[in-house]
Amino acid sequence: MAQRNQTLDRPVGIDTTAIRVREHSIERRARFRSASEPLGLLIALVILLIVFSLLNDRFLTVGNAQNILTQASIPLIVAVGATLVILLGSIDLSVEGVMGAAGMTWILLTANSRGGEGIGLWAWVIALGVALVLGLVNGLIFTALKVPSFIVTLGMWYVGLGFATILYGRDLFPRLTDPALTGWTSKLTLGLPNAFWVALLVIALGIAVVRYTRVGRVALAVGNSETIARSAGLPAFRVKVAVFAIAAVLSGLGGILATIQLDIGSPNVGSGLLFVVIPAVVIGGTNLGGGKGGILRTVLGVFLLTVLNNGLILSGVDTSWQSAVSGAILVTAIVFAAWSQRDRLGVAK
Amino acid sequence: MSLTPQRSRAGRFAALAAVASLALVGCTTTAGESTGEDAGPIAKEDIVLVASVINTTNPYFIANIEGAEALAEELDLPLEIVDSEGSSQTEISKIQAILAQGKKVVMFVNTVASSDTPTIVDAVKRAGGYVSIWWNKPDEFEPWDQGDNFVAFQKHPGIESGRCNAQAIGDALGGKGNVVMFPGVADSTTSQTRVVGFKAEMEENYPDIKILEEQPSNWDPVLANQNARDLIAKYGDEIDGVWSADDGMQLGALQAFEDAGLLEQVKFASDGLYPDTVKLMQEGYGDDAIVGETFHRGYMASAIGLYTAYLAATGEIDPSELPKEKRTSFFDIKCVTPDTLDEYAQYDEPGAPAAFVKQLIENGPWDTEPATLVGGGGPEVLD
Amino acid sequence: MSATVTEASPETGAAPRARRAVIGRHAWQAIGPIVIFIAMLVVVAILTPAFIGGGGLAIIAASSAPILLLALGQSMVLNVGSIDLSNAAIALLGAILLALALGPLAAGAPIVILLVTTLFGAVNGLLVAYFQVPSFALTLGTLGIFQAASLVTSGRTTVYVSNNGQIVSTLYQSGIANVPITFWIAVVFAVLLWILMRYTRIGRGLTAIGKNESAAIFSAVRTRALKVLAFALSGFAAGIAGIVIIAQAGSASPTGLGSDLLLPAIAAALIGGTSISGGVVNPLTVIFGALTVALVPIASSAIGIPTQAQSLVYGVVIIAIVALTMSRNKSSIVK
Amino acid sequence: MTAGASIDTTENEVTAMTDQTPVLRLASISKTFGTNKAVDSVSFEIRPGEVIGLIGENGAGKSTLLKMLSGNYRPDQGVIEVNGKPQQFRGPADALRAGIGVVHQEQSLFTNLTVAENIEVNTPAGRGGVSRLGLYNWRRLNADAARALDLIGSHLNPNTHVSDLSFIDRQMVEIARAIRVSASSHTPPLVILDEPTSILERTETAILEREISKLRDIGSVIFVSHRLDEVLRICDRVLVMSNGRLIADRPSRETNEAELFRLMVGRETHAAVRNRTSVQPGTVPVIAVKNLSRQGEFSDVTFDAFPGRVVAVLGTSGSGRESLVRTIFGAEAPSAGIVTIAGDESHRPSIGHSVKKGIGYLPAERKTEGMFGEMPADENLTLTHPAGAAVGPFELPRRRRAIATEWFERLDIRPRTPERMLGDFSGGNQQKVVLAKWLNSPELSALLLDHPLRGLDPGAAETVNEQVRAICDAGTAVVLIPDTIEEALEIADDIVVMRDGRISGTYDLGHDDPTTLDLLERML
Repeated sequence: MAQRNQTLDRPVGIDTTAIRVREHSIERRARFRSASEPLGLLIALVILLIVFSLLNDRFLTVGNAQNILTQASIPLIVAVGATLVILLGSIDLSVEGVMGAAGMTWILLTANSRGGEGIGLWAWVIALGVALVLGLVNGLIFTALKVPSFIVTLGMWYVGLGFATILYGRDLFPRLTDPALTGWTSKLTLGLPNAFWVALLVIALGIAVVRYTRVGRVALAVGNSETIARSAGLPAFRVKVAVFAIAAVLSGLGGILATIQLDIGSPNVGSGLLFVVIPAVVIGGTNLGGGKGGILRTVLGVFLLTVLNNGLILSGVDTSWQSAVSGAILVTAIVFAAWSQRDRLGVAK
Repeated sequence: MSLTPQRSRAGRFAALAAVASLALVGCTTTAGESTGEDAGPIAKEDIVLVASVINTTNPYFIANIEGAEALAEELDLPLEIVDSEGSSQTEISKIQAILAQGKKVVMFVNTVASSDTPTIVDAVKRAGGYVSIWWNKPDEFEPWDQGDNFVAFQKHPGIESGRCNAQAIGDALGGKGNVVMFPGVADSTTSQTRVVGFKAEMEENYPDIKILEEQPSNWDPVLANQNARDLIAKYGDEIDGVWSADDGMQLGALQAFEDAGLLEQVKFASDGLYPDTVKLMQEGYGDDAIVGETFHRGYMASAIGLYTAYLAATGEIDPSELPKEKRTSFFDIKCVTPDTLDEYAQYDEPGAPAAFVKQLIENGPWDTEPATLVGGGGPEVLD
Repeated sequence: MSATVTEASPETGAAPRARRAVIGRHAWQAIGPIVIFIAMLVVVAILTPAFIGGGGLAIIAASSAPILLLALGQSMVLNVGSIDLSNAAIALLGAILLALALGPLAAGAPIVILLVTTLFGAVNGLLVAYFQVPSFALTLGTLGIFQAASLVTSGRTTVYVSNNGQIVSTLYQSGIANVPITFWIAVVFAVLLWILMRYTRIGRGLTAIGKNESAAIFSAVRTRALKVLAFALSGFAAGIAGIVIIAQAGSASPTGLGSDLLLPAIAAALIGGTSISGGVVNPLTVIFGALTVALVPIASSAIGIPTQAQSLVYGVVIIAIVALTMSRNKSSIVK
Repeated sequence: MTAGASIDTTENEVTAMTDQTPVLRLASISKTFGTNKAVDSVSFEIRPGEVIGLIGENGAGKSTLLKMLSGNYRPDQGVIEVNGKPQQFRGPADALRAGIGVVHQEQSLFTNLTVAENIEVNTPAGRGGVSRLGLYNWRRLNADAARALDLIGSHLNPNTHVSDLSFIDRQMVEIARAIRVSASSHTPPLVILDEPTSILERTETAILEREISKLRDIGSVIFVSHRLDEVLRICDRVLVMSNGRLIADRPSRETNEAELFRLMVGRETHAAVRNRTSVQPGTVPVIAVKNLSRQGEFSDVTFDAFPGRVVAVLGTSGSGRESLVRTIFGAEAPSAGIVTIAGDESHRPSIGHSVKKGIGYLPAERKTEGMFGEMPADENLTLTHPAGAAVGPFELPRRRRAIATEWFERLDIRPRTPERMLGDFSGGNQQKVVLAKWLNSPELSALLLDHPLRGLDPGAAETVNEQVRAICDAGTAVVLIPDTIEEALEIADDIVVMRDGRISGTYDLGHDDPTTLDLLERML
């Protein structure tokens, strides 16, 4: 026995070194992988930029760049929230409904053509509050009643739209009357559209939330394994509710900005955005299963889709084909991403 | 599915319950087959008015509802509104649900898609009701082939609308310049005829005006706004004129041009003269950016449609004896320019729908200003 | 984990009670959707007796047919742990192709369309199974492609069936018990799937994948082939849905009848007791999921809820029903 | 069993400290579920610096007891005293604060987070309470984590993502986490190691043993394991639980494996010595592996598995032996070489083909790869080889139940309720069902067993071993990846030793008689 212990002690060190060396190479490979994924996206984006600028010399102009930034802003803001939700391993389908509800609340409380002076900043607070409530309800039903987020947020989509429709009532389109607000989103500050500044702020905050706050880190932990998170005593419940609330507030903010951008209030102010935001998050490489991914990748995904859409119009591609091209790019992106990890035992959901 | 004893018991029960309730479906439905066509005139007190609209957030459809309400009030009849929520299936199901209640309906339907018409007509026919369809139907599906229950198909001519807009833009640009177009949902005949009219007019009378591009924008102000932004980036100040298939999309496009600071250099024209547009034109928005509109009102459409069906239902008219243009009818639209704008203000005043309805009952469905019968009898074609 | 479970739910004494609870849970899973549907029907019947008396159920059944078909296809895919976001787009494309093909191909057209849509589904499945890409993202991509194909093949306009329309239109116009054949076709399809899931090795393999794909691989279940099969079934169901659309409308267009079935069909599958994480499906209860989804808007209209509030009611009801019918236990993880 | 010198010293220290307050004192702790007393009036003490072994069969009440100590369950009766103070834990956080940390059987780390975050998961720093704004202070977080790692002698970079760590390093992170809270409050920690060795390789176990002896310097340890030899080697005292009661408390040097086995299982071990013979010349192998390689895992491996013989493949975690077996089964793709199964040569074996040829594979990761917890046991059992339970494509539920019932009898699977969800069975019984899944094959030619005893208590392990022998005697070839060398020597007929992906030695136990030391030398 003692003899065996002695013999064990010596070679053990050697062997673990060997293991460690092997692990280190794995680590390096892992690092390379995590670095190469966004790199691939970046390359794809650059290729698109080059192709489109060859097809139309107006593509690579300051004006169009500002246009792209304006158009990317609202999807970016909403996608930050969507990324947080997807990092949890859940999904938020309610964005368009929440946008409609918040946008409609906001414009009716702001000076608009239906009359009324508006209540200024309070309109923002109340509109974002409406979004917050919708998000909290999302989160609470999801966590407390354990209804899959897919169905909760699907229902909440209709609820948000319905709320906006009721607010809209039967009157004329409410139209902004404050000249300071009209066109505010695309006005330039330091060369960039205002909406994009807001988006930048949201992105920075989003990154900070993921990197430096309890909510962000616990969200990642929950996305990795909720079982472990619970047994480790992490506040999974609260964090999930918080993430849905954050996502809804960001959707609400997107809804308000979209309303400003359109200048009129409509329950459908977010129409079509869900099918930009979710593909963008996925193309960015955030794992739908949760725990893996990040906001910067999503930013790349949003830009890829926005540039694509803009570039296709600018190069005169028949609009019928546009959804096919973005669809094909989505498929290519994920096949490309999955290619290196293909394995006989690979399990894809 | 797995096969534990518990679950197989539960499964068996499920299967049983399934069969039972499906049988229930069968039983109850056989009872509802009694009604049929050729039920003859309906006593007025049995009539329920039904107005079906595509959604309840577009000003045009809201006006549809207002017209139906005004008529219901005037005739002192109950009214039910169907909100299709933009979906053909919802539209058809909800209409069928109303018919299933055994009510004698007089119906106005602003169809979601042309192809909904046969199904709706068929259902109304079976229930012994009377229906007028507005805006969309398949070209070859004509009322006179379908019996009296499909009283009429009615619309404002799209070609005329397109021509009117084209003239406005053409004249405002002095016959020279570049135009971009925002059609609605591409497979809508309403949008298609307007596009045809616009292009024909440009080709015939404004040969120096070039159509740069069409971007179908699905009747969606948000999409029109985005598409407009991209086209501005693409063509910049080359764009001199913008045409939209309806005012909703035009509102979206206007904002994009305003944001780009191009509003003052571009002329706009569209269909519908929404009250929002009236305001903008009155304000002289964007240095009178909106140069042409066509005027028609949703409440007129629904009132005309419902009233026509009502007359057939009560036996006051016999659809089979009507001339074809009173079965497939085109109602006048007015070309509006900023100068003639004031003439139409009266139609947006409070109580205007009620006033129109009074006129309508007095003059009949085909002779009420400003929407008088101007043609029809077959599909709309370029003259 | 194993040890904890044994200790927490030990054999002696507590076992019968535990099993009763299990029966309760599973029974509810099986009949919950039916109970909910009937309960809603009763409410509607009390509020508007004329609606039920006048054949309202037949209308619900008829309008649920395409939703049911897509929900059945979806439930097959959900059962293997995947999702098919493209099935409604396939159905619409199938309808457009059928409208184009009925003239030249006559009775052969529906068969060709079914083959084509099954192939579309199979391609989805092949990509998911062999490239190991997440189905949510993949089918989101193919959704765009199928949508574009619809726009292009239809020329962005309504395609009317020119000739031979009666071949399929009879399916809608004739009925059994006053309910169009289209609905009964969907029901028969559901029963066939139920037999497949319950009494065949293929069905058990499919469910095994949904419960634990890795274990299925190690148990020599042909996971890839079966995944392709699940998606192909979804494509096949979408093809029938396309035929049903043509039967009802006699035409198809990229924005017409059937263009907005994706989410209602998923809701129907989930209300019908299908687990969104896989491994649990009962095609028979999906029938009631679809009937419920079709009932809600019709019923809310019939009982006189103001039009502008109907969307809100629809959302609330969908959430409430799933919350009521879902099987869950205390420790389960819900995503 | 001679106690090593080092253990002697420690024990002297312990004796010297006896008058100190015990770190942990349990007085008549009970916990009842329904009518079942999972833990029945258990009392014991742990003194500072003591390493206690806790053993018992699955279901004996260990897990419930540990859950009460970690704050997951509340005892129905009795008192838990930590450092002399009675405690009522409302949750895991309370237990941690009192200085009790648990390292769970299955690793419970967030692989997408960093080492530091995992260690600090329950500390103020990890909760974002370090700076005023509630934001993470990564520098502080990393420094604190590094200190905790330092205490147990690990030098991992706290900023590494756990997904990039090896298994043993992850175990270190878990231990660091377990002692982290008490380390900051300067109370000596009590670390509960719940079967930490069940997935560790021999050499890694040695590392862990060293770490445990380090822990002894700063606190106390409760060590839960099924490997009785280890328990005896590592622990000062061994507590034995059975049916919820504490039935024995023995100093390690006053007991032995046989006694502990008897106490736990309630019967003598009947591990008979295997009668071994050499391979008869001319016997055709069931599986012949020739020059098989897989990039990055193993290379140029050649060996045969003969009918009626058990081949044990030994090696450390870098040896590639798991990958080798999975490659033979067809779960992983080889880069070169040939696998011949029953005379059928293949460059690319596939699971479907192997199974058709009568191969079965018992994966090490039972829960994720071997079974369907949410599927009834009988369906699990007949999934791969329905035998009589299927006619063509159709299933016959009654026949399936009958077949399952038969296997339940033959393998003594308890409880005899094949319709129950497999996840509700105990680990040993689950393993038997998974085994039966392959035994139900009408023509089973070979079984590949990847750590078949992992996580099983000695009683369950013995039944599984008996079955393996029976299968083998019936003429099936068995390829075994054992947990320990002892396991190999006990059951194998042939031994293949692997080192760094290559074969470093082969033994036919019919004529060779390698010692543990010989085999270890070949492995390292």
